[in-house]
Amino acid sequence: MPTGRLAVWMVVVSEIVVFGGVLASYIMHRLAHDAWSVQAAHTNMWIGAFNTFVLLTSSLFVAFAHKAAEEGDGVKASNFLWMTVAGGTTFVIVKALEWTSEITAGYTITSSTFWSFYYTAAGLHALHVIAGVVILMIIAMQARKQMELHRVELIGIYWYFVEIVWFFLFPLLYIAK
Amino acid sequence: MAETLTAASSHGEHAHGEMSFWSKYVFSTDHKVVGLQYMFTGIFMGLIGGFMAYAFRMQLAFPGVEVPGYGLVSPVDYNALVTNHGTIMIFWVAMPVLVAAFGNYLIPLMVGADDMVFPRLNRLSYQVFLLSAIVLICSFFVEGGGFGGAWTAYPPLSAQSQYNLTPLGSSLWLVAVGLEFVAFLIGGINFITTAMNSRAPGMKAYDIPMIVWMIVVASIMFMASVGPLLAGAVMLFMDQNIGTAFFDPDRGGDPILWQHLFWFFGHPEVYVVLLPATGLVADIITVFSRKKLFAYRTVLYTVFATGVLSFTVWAHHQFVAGIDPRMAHVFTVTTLLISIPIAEMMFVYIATLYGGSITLTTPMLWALAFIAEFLIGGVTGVFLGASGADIYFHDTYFVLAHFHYTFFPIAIIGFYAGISFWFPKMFGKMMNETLGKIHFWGTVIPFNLIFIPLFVLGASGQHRRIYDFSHFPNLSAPWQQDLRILATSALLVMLAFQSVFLVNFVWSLWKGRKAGKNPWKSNTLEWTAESPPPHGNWSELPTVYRGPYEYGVPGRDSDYWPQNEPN
Amino acid sequence: MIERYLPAASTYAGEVDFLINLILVLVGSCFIVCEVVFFWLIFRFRKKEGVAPEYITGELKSHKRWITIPHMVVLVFDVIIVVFAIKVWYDVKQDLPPADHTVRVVAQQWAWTFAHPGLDGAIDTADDIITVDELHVKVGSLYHFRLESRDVIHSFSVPVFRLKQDAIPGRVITGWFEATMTGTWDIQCTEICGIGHGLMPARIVIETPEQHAAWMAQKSPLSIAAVTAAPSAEE
Amino acid sequence: MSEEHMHHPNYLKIWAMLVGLLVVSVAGAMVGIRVVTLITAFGVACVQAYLVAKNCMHIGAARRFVPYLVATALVLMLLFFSGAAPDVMKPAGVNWVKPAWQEAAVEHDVSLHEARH
Repeated sequence: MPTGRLAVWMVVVSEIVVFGGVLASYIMHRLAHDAWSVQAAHTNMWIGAFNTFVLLTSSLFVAFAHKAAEEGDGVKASNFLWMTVAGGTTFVIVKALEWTSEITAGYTITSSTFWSFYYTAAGLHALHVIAGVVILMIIAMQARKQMELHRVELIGIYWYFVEIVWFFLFPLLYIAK
Repeated sequence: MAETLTAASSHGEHAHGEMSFWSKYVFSTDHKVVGLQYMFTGIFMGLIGGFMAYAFRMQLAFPGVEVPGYGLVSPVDYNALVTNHGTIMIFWVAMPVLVAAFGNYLIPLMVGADDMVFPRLNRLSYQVFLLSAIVLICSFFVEGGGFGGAWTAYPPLSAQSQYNLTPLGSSLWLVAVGLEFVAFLIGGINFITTAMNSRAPGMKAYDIPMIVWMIVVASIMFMASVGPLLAGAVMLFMDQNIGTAFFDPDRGGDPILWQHLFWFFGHPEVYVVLLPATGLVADIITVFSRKKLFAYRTVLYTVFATGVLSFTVWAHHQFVAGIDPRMAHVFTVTTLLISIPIAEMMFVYIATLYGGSITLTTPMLWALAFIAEFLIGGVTGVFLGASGADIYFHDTYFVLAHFHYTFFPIAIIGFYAGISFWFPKMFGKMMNETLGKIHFWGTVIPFNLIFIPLFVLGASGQHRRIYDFSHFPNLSAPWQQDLRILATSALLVMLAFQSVFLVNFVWSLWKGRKAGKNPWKSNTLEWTAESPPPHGNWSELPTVYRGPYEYGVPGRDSDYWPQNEPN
Repeated sequence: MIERYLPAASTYAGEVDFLINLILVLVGSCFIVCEVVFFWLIFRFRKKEGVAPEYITGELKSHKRWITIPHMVVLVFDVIIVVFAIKVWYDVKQDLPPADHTVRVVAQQWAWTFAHPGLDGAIDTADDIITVDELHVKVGSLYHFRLESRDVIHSFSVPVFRLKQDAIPGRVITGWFEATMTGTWDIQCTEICGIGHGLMPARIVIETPEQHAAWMAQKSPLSIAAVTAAPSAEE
Repeated sequence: MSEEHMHHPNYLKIWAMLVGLLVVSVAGAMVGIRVVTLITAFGVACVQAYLVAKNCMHIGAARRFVPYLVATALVLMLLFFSGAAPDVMKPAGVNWVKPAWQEAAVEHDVSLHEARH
């Protein structure tokens, strides 16, 4: 098994437990406090659903990029990666707009423990998205020059992981009310 | 693909030929240099931690006295000293020296690789670690002083500055610990992938030296346990600085949550540092008793069993800390269960000695001392794991003496065993045996004289983290004070004897006998490289034909059989 | 082992001490056997000229026996210890016998506040006797304590009772004790609670019922009121 | 690249399935029955995660050690939850209560009650 792929899986495992710690803590508190449903009602499911869709689509492009890279077509892979970058950027921008509207409505990170968890969990995830976007851009630039094509697959694994975390954050933060 | 890539990248490094001092020793990607960087940083931090122990032990033995070299130990200082002594000794001494220094230095050499699979990540890991050490040291000197809420950092004390009165110190402490975890995550990923993917041709799973197995298992455990605490550290940091209330009961949080997050990591962490130490002890006792390791597979299974079980025992640190009483039953059972694989590991080591031809060289003395002393740490742990007895012993000096009887053998004895064994490989010179033995007895005897009195004091009810016991009538009997003075005096003797080691180290570097490739007649691959190994380790990478512990094989002229020797 | 240093002054202290002694005997014997075998092996198999080391893989059943039998012994000892530990824990921490009296114990940085029931026998009434750093209890009466913390985590430890319980802010934890001998002993805070952690000693005063009644008569708000009212009635 | 070329499923089809599942979870939330919402939302999340891990991350193509390790990490989180929840999740237990949490729960019930009338 290629070393890089093994290493990325190790990264994924260590990230699973980081998010696992936050989410387990959140779920415990959420189940303990029925009253949080009042707070949770203020999150906007439609924005969350839109962001899920954006992430889904961006990782479709990562899959295409991986396929192109395996065929040795760096330019095509690079093009797909840039589309993923666009998806990730859209996700972050939408998130920023969403937070802006929530903060202006008075729901800040210190409003209640629900909002603390909301901003912490989503913020930690958003940081991972931002980091992913930066790495995607570097790899896209390298791939265009036909360099380090195996890295396309590696960033793909990481990007899917970020997507899977969002699959769980979406119901936890936006649907369960 | 991976192999060609690593080879390509490290050959790229070779191509420079003569490198400048900076790129050779400071910004090197060579696993050996990174390992030594970790080791020297660890030793330096160990000196700081030792100095802290000196300052607060002096205060305990002679309350209110001006400690030479430190000054008056105020209650604020005392708390900061014990907190940072604990933090430093575990995270900045035991971890870097045992896991990172020996892991970096030995894994590629022992599995027959020219370097780690990710040399630049390896360098990054050390740089992050160094940064964390600098942040921690800075935290002592900020306004309000260093963090003084114990290394476990229980909120609300650690979370709210109106309680701990060290607003900046506690945040910096937390940042330092977080950075240190990141450094070891990066390093651990490197260890695991190297040991899995870069092994020499022919080296199968059961041909891997024990210390490599142990460091890999330790890295996996670290990776799987540190996440919740990293998440908890983020939450605690926000509680400190943004005003969230994750651990504030008045605003919907729960302080017990932190204890769970902390100990879910904290207990496996004990085994993360224990395993590398037991691994190197296995390697040393087999060499100096010229014996095959007794039941290699059994040892491996005990390691796996320990690894798995260690995740299920964490709440025994919290028996009286406000958890539901029913949970204590579960954790008592799991805690006593974990004694079985660890006891079995010790039995295996003792059985390995049977039928051997034992020479008591300095590394062997250290390795045997590890077994003898760690047994004390192990059996006293049973008192604390049994919930009913822990009601009395929790947070007394009995606990303190217990975990020093585990951590001292692990971190200090383990380190000295490793360094005296691999010094010839690392620096190409032999260490002085006489000085080594003086240092050994001068460390091990005072060590017992420090902590056996503390067991007695703990049994008499003396509780922890108190800067002056004269406020407690039941704890200020003359015999108790005498024991405190005895412990402190023994500490002073022990600290003084460490200078013998430093002298030996420097003297041997300068004037030691040339070591040659394989001074101990050992089987493992690192002894087939030059001493010290050049960048790239071997001109031609070795091939492996057998396991690492084939000593005294009947029908052979020599009593050892190197792993790379064709049949 | 513990009674040599500190008397046992509660009904369950004997149980805890018995458990500690039991563990001491069981693991102590394992420990001594291990160390004796260990040092004997080092001595017996020291290097001698012309004696080659034996080649033992340890994979044979007849060799593994030397590991598996001690391992079974450890397992049996563990089971015994678990059974007794759970029994003691259940009695001390989980099972609350009905109380004769209840006291409230409040920890804060850096003092203990104790609320004793006054003459009316109940707490949280106007008749409570509030003391700082001094807890008065009657020998032979079963007390419940309600443990609270105002700020950070503290720990309520009474070594002569073999009792210890952390005080967690945001929680009220109930426990029990029954003193069996009179005397004055330390109460310690055993969880680090800030810079004054070392200055948080309190005392427990265990009295005979008569002494306790006298103390109560002297301190109870009701009886003080009665005493101050009395002279006017006599006049 | 890797020695054997990876088997590439039809990514567009998987993408369509994922989008379909997203619609299901949103629709489940619109129904307004709490149990249905929770089952669809978390059920969908699990199915989506499985689809992505299997088809896109190619977890099956990784060394067998990897899926075991991932499963272990998930089990550990479950273990952490079950170890910590009896203390953190409950407003009261054997011989202990959290008064502030109980009060908050009572207040919430009262306000719900008032809202209904």
